[in-house]
Formats: sequence, C-alpha cells, structure tokens
Amino acid sequence: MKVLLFGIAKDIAGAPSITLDAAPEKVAVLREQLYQRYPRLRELRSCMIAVNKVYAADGDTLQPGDEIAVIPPVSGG
Amino acid sequence: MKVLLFGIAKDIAGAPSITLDAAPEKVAVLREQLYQRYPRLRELRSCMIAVNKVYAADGDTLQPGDEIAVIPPVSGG
Amino acid sequence: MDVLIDIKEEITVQEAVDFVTTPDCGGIAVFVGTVRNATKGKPVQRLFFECYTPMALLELEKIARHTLTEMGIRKIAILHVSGDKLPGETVVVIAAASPHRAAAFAACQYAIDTLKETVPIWKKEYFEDGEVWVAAHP
Amino acid sequence: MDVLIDIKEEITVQEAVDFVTTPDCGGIAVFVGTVRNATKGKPVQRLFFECYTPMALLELEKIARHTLTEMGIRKIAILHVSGDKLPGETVVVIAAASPHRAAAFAACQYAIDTLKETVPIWKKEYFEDGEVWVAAHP
Repeated sequence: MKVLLFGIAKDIAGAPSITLDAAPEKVAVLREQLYQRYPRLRELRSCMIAVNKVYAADGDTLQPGDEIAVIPPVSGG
Repeated sequence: MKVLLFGIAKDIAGAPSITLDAAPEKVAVLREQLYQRYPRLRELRSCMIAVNKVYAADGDTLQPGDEIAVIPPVSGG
Repeated sequence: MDVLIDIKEEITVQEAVDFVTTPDCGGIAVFVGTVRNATKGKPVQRLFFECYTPMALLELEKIARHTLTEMGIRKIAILHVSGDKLPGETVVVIAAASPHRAAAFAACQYAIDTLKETVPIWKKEYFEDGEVWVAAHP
Repeated sequence: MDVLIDIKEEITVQEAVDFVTTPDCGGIAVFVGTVRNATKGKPVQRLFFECYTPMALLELEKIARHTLTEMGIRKIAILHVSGDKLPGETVVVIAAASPHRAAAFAACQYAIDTLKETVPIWKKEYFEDGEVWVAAHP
C-alpha cells in the first residue's frame, strides 16, 4: 500500500511517498504503524489521514487499492 | 447667493444652479424658499442641504459667500 | 500615502488592489460594484452617474480615514465612476488592507454601506420606456 | 459555469473578478492574500507552497459549492498558487458574486477561513537563518 506524504511529513519521512508491505485494516492501525516508523509525526499539531482524497476517521476501513495521504497541519492562504 | 442642484433636484429646477437675491440667515429659511419655488422638492424621500461641501442642519447659519448645494437622496455605488 | 480616493470615467479592480498591497499586510478585502441588468425585473439599458465631485471626494476621504483610525486598516482605496455605464461595467471599487482579514472585510463593508448613504453621487437608470433617478422618491 | 477553481503558479485578481462578474449581480466581494514580509518580526525572504493538488481541488470545490447552495452566492472563483513566492506576491484570490453584498462578504470570509483549515496546501517560510513549515508544531 502506497502512502503519500506532504509538507513536514515528507521531510520527516525523507520521501514524498512510502510503501507499506500490507494494507492495514483500519485507519487507526495505519496511523499507529506510521507513528512507530516516524515517531516525529507524533510531535505535529495534528496529523490527518486522507483516503482517496477525502479526510478519514480512525475507524474507517482501508482497501488495498486506496490512495492514502498523510496530511500534517495545513497552512494555505 | 448661488445654489447648486444635482440629480433629480437639477431636473426639478431645470438648471444645474440658481441664484437667490439675498442670502437667507439660516438653512431652514433657505430650504423653505426652495420648497416654495420648487414644490416638487417636498416629494423627495429626503432633501439635504450642503454648505461649503459639508452636510448642514436646518439651524446652521449662512454667510453670503457660502457654496450651497441641494442634495436629493444619494444613490452611488 | 495610505489613502487613494478617485472619481473618474474608468476604474479597475487592479489599480485599487495594487495601491493597497503592502508586504506587511497579508489580507486585502475588496468590494466591486457593477451595473445590474435589471431593476425589479425591468431591463436596464444603461446608467448615468452624476457627482458633486468636490464634496463626494471629501465624504469618501472621511470614510477612508475612519477605517484607518478606528478599524485597523493600513491602506485603503475607494474609486467611483462618473458618466455613462452599461450593464456589467464596474462602478465602484473599494480595497482595504489589514494585517487581520476580519478587519479588512469589516472595513470594506463599512465603506460601501456608508458610501451608499452619504456620498453625493446620483444614479439614473434608463429603461426602454423612460428614465428614473434611483431612490429619489419614497 | 458558476464555479472556477484553480491551483497554479501565477494568479491574478482580475481573472477571478472577470469570472464572477455577471450583469444580474450588483455586488462582488473579493479576498486577496499576499505574502507578508515578516512573521513575528522576523523577515521572511521567500515562501514555498506545496499542494496535494487533486485533493486540494476537491476541498476547494466543496467550499465553493457550499457558498452557492447555502450562502446565496451566484458565482465564485477560488485561485491558489503553488511553488515559490516572494513578499508582496499574491497567493490566494477568492471572488464571490451575489445580488446581496452582505452575502458576498460573508461567503468570501467563509471561503478563506475554511480554506485555511481544510485545504491540503502547505506553506514553508524561508528566513535568513533557516526554514519552517508554517503551523506544523503546537
């Protein structure tokens, strides 16, 4: 499963995207895997997960083909 | 005393300015003279008098050299 | 120079925005007024704006100064047209810059609301069957 | 077409205003965001905007549609830049047209407030002594 990273999350991961070996069943599990791999993500003011370009809740279910994105605090405008 | 007229007041008077023989002492007297000469001014939603480019109250005093203007309801913007 | 006031035949949004743009203000609110093509369902063919220009400039200046001294605005531009205008054409542009965007919006709204109440400018609407000075009668 | 959404390197106020200008709406409210030259007193040399463009366009579209269905807006344009920007340059333009100017102001403020909260765009500030992703940390 491919995960896109933006802004400071991209800097923390050192890459614009990473690949997970397997698709976690839920967003909460994915989030925990990301935090373990990149502990500095926990220090951010917020860290949202988007699934197929829509903000997801921790309880949402993931499918293998989903487009996942890590959304650190936005600062457009 | 010269009196400038704008918008519908100009149409009612049929001229962009008129001259009064003498300067009335107060704005209220000027207003009454204008109403008698042009009764249709009374039908307007409002009719302000400006003295030297500033809105005047009926009790304000007039000087012979003042620039008087009849201000019907404004509709800019 | 923190205030730009003008009354002329042609105005653009860009000149107002350019005037108020400063590197120390992140937010600019703008109001753009255009000629509507109908009034109460009746097609408007054109408009004519008459101005008591020297007094109108003074009243616009008062509005602008109030936004600087009381509303947190750093720079403001107020431009109004005179003469003939067609539906869709720009008749008024107000641009206000502030470090705080809520202040910029509030000042812009204050300026257009007050302009419509106090500034000696008159609009005549031309319809197919006649012409009317707007808001003159009750 | 009642909505214009775009993310690109250069945007202008005029293209947003031109898009929303319609002869049936008298009032257009606009917000223009520019690069500030300092953050908390520290000079900013330049900015960089990164976008998750496909999702950002969807979020901008949501904001625009809300102003049309819930806030009395007839046409709205939301333009945002990507890439490098210098102090004073335009980074966002929102223009909303409504028959009622209070609605146009409210929609414009709603759009910029919501954009800053929900749209996946990130701003990096470059100072003389380093760079910071804005608002990333508490």
